Amino acid sequence: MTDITKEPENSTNKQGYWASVARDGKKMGFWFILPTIILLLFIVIFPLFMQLYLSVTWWTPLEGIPWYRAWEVFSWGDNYVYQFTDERVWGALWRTILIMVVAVPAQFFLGMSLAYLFMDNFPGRKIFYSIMLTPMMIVPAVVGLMFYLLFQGTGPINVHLGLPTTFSWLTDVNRAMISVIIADVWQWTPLMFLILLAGMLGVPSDQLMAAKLLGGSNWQNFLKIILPRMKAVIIIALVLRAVECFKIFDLVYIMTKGGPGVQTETISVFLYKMTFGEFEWSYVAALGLTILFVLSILAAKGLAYIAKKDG
Amino acid sequence: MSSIQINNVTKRFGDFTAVEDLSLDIEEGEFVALLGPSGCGKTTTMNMIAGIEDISEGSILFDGQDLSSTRIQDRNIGFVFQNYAIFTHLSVYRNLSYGLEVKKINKSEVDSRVRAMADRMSITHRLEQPASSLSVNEMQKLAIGRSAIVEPRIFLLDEPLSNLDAGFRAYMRAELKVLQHEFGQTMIYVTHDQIEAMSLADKIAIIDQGKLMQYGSPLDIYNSPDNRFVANFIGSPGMNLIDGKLREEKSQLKLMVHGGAEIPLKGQVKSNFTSDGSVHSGSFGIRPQDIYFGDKRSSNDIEMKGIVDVLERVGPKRIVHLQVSETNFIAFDDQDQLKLGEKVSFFLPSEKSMAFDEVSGRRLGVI
Amino acid sequence: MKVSPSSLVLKYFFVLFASAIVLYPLIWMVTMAFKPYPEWTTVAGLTWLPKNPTWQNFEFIFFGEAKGLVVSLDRTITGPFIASLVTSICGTIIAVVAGTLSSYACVRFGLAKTLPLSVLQLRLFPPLAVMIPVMVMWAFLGAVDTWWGLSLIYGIVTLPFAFWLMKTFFDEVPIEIEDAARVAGCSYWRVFYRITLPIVKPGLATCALFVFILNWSDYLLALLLTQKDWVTLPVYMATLTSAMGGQMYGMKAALGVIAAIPPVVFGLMIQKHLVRGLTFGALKQ
Amino acid sequence: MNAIKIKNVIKTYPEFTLGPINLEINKGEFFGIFGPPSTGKTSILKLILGLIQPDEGQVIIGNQDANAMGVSERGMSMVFQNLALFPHMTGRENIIFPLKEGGASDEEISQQLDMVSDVLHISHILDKNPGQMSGGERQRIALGRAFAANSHAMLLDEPIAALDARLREEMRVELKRLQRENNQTFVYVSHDEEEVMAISDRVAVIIDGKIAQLGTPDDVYSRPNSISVAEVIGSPPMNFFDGQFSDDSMFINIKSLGGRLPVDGKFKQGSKVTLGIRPEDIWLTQDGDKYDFELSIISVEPLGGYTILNAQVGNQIIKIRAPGQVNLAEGSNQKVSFDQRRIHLFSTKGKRL
Repeated sequence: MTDITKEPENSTNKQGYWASVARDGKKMGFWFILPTIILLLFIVIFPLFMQLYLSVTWWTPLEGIPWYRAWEVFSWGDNYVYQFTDERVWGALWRTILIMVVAVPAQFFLGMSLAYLFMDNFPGRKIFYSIMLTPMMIVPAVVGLMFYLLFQGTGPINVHLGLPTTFSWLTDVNRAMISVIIADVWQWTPLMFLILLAGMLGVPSDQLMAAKLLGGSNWQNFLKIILPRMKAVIIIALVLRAVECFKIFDLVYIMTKGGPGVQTETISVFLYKMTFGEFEWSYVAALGLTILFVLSILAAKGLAYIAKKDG
Repeated sequence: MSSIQINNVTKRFGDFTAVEDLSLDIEEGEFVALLGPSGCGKTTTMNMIAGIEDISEGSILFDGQDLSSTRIQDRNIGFVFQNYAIFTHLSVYRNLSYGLEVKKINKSEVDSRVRAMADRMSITHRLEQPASSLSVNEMQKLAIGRSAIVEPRIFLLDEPLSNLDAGFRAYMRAELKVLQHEFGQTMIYVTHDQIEAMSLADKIAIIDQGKLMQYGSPLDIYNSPDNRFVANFIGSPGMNLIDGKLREEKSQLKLMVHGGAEIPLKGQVKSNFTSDGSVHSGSFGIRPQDIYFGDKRSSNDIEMKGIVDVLERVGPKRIVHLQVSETNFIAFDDQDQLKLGEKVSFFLPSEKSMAFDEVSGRRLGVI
Repeated sequence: MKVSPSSLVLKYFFVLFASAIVLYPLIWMVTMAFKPYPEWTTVAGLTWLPKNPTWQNFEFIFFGEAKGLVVSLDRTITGPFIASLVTSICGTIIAVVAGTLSSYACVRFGLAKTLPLSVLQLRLFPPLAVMIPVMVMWAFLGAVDTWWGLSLIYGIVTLPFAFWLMKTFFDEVPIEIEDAARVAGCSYWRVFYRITLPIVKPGLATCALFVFILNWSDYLLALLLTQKDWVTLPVYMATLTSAMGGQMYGMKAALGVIAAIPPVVFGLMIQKHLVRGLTFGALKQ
Repeated sequence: MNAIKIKNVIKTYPEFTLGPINLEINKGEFFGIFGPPSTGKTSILKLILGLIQPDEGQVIIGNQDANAMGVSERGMSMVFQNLALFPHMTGRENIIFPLKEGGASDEEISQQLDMVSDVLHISHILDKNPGQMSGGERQRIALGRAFAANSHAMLLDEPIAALDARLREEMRVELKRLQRENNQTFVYVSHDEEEVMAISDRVAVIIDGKIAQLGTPDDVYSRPNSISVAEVIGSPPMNFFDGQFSDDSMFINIKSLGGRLPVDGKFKQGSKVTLGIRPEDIWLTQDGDKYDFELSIISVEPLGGYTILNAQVGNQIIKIRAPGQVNLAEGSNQKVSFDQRRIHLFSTKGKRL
């Protein structure tokens, strides 16, 4: 009969607390989960209250008042009221949404087409697949740099399009946004492609073959079999990308710094400028909370979908 | 409905030969089972017939017509997949109508044909429900109906019963047979289960390692297997196959088995072994059903003595494992009288014993 | 199944076209890194392959000066490179250790049922919207511009990925294997340590590489939480300008190449699991 | 102290309830647990092992209440359905793992290893990883790991389900020999009735989380105590007919067959009854037996050693298992009679009369 006393690892501190943890699943689970809980408390719960606190003051790090004494410059809900009338906020929001409605569908259609091309095997598929994935693995800041180089007046794009070197992209009121969107599409189409391809390959191959044997053309089968079955995957992909649009920063900031003027100033870039350009920290805190609130509601449905899929 | 001629078909995947020089003639309206252990090439063969895989060498003719350059969509082949490949995101109705819809047949005709087929498959009451809600047996009916509705030239079934539990399988077997009669279709049925193949098919093609081992009616294959592989594969419990060396001692030809057992050869089986003078080692085959106890029934029957080692109840009977030296004979305890550990005499009827060449596996003494 | 030659030609046409678009910016940057000053722009004509390939740009960023260049650099790549490496690795360790332990507890002991979703929510929000209190706290703790301050925030921010990725790997270990070990006399800890952990070792490696890529790719957090000593590669790259105000395209490209290499290499190594990582395990390939 | 005893054990799951289970497994017994898929068979093994705790009742191992014992203190070994081999260890490491964890000496370990690899013929695969082994080889390693542990009892959960038919027949006999030679207690779970019936000394038939019948295989086969047991034991399954006792209770009238069968009284007159007969107990007869029926044969399944005949009666299909090879045209009529010693009578509630 197996005897615990013989268990070599535990023989020295058999009576100790840790030995009892090792033999009790619940106790061990508690210790396993503790670091994560502490980190979460540290970064979520406590800061959330602090942000709430700061958002109802005029506090800024420039004036030398420690943050815990921010109540001295209590502002009630002025920050919250002001943000709704702030044209820069609405402008940034509008530009963020513009990127979302242009870039995300573009990524979706390009990604879907690419995924369809990669659905069956063909010689060289592995190599091309790796090439297709490369953009999303490149550091976003470096992608920003790459397109910064490409879109210079003296860069290759103008040469290829037969435009003069005076034709500017990044410093032009209209074209700056186009440049940013092109860069974003370039970097994140691969992610769409990757997710959609996984979803497409998840359609049982025998069902596709059955549809073919029943006489359905490739296009009919795509519309009636593949697409409906990919519903969940498509939602996941779109939600992921749409949420990421609110985070776009590196690319834009490196390519245009939000300029010219505020022409490419997205929500994130605006927040950054308010943080480090203007040091309006309490205002940023209020705005951040509002964004948090809105985004939570918007993404709740999509997330619930993902969670349901995950069990 | 059409006949199928498979002529010297070979299929290679890289260096691996999945099917080698396989030829089969399947007549119009026939029900043929492709039977073999997993990985033997039977599914590949069927996929080549359907056009899912292309053929490396040889040809497959449907009523004399080669379809290899026809698109898979236009081949008009009914295919029932192992897990039925039901479109689970569609309703039962839309599953049935899919093959008609894509051909742009007008709605009222689609509707009447779908309803007729649903009726025949007795799933009418399920028509509007999502296909994912069906039970396994309804799914199977739906899969068959979905293929049948486009009136394919042939029907291919890939292990359609393997997902069912044992009791239900027995019923589905009977039902499939009725359906086949009703459709009168040429059907090819892939299975690894010999009981399914025996009970359903008009003819069985036994395949092993990509090669055709035997092609014939179920009872032909059971009663006169061409080679050792078929003899071992068909029958439950399996045939006793005892390998040994042929020795003549005191003018008595014996099969000397490793471990000390000896089988004295007499009568028919003896002449089978000696029919090809070059054979020195062979396999002696006898089906468990043919071994008997009690009194010797014919002078040529071979008497053996063994110890009752294991008794197993299998269905209505008990299977007995008889130990002779290190050799094990399986027989049926038809009298229900044997006791564990007891030493008994048993008889191997010479007429029903078979002889195989141990090297090539070829059956000896039969032309 | 036979594919008709015409459709295959069409497929290759599209695939090659897409590859060309993907490679276009990359090639421009990579070749730029090896071009001397006169070839940086298209003023003297467009050059794809450098006419006079040179290591000048790399030399410059590593040593602060290079032959034939009048400008010099007061700060070379060495510091930022080490900063990136140290903080990415430490952040990865924090995320992977915490994520592995807690996801195991969730999967096996059914603890903290709401944890998976709350961890996921953490990833949802634009970091800039929630960074104010973090910056205040970091300043308060003296963590700004320290290796541990940046590592800590990296660890926390990538924890959700580590958690979900490891969760999917633990989900794949049949509970019977652990039961078998328990029947053999193992305590829970020994089951985890001797059986489960070795089994998910490939998953653990994947997870670590994945999290490392995310940390290495960060620009924003380093921008917010470092000033000088622990500035990371992307921040350094973005701020690199010459003393004379010229656009140092070649040097920036060289830096970009160096910053881009590790994630691309690691990313291709874990290709198979990228989908589950990026979709928090909702999808697998 | 070797017997396993399960007393009034109940375990409730969201979807179904297991129990109450009462079982006594004797020392050295080969005890089979049979039931259709997902009826709680595996849960019984897990209860014995202590991997799950009963909501009510007791598991007694030896003479001790096991509810207080840890998993490893129970001295059981188990072969899991999915084998649960440790994929990162070689065959050898897998087998000696329980011994090492139990703190056995090197000498003891190598002795056990030799014994096991000898019995199971696995010495050639000991250095392979499970990933490189065939299904049958993995099977043997899993058995070896359970054997080597030198436990009081072996619990086996569908241990050979994944193997192909021929190998399964062989492994079955081998298991039986192993058990007999070591005189160990085996608890064997399977959903394959042929397998359980062939191998076990006693069988518990589990249906819907309860023990429907407990007895020797012969007993369960020839005297099923309810319709539900009769339905799941035997392949092809038993045929059932609705009938009614005649007024003198000397006959059962079977409407669907249009005939009657004699019974030896003692039943309630005129009451309804379900008559069951196994396919092999229906005989084909040539000339008029006194109680024969004429059936129309709709299909013939020649299986070599025996033949299955499907006959249509009303909307019911009756299966007949005839010995040998029967030559009958499909669609022909055939006279049959029932083996009257082997008819099974069940009340309308499904209990054996």
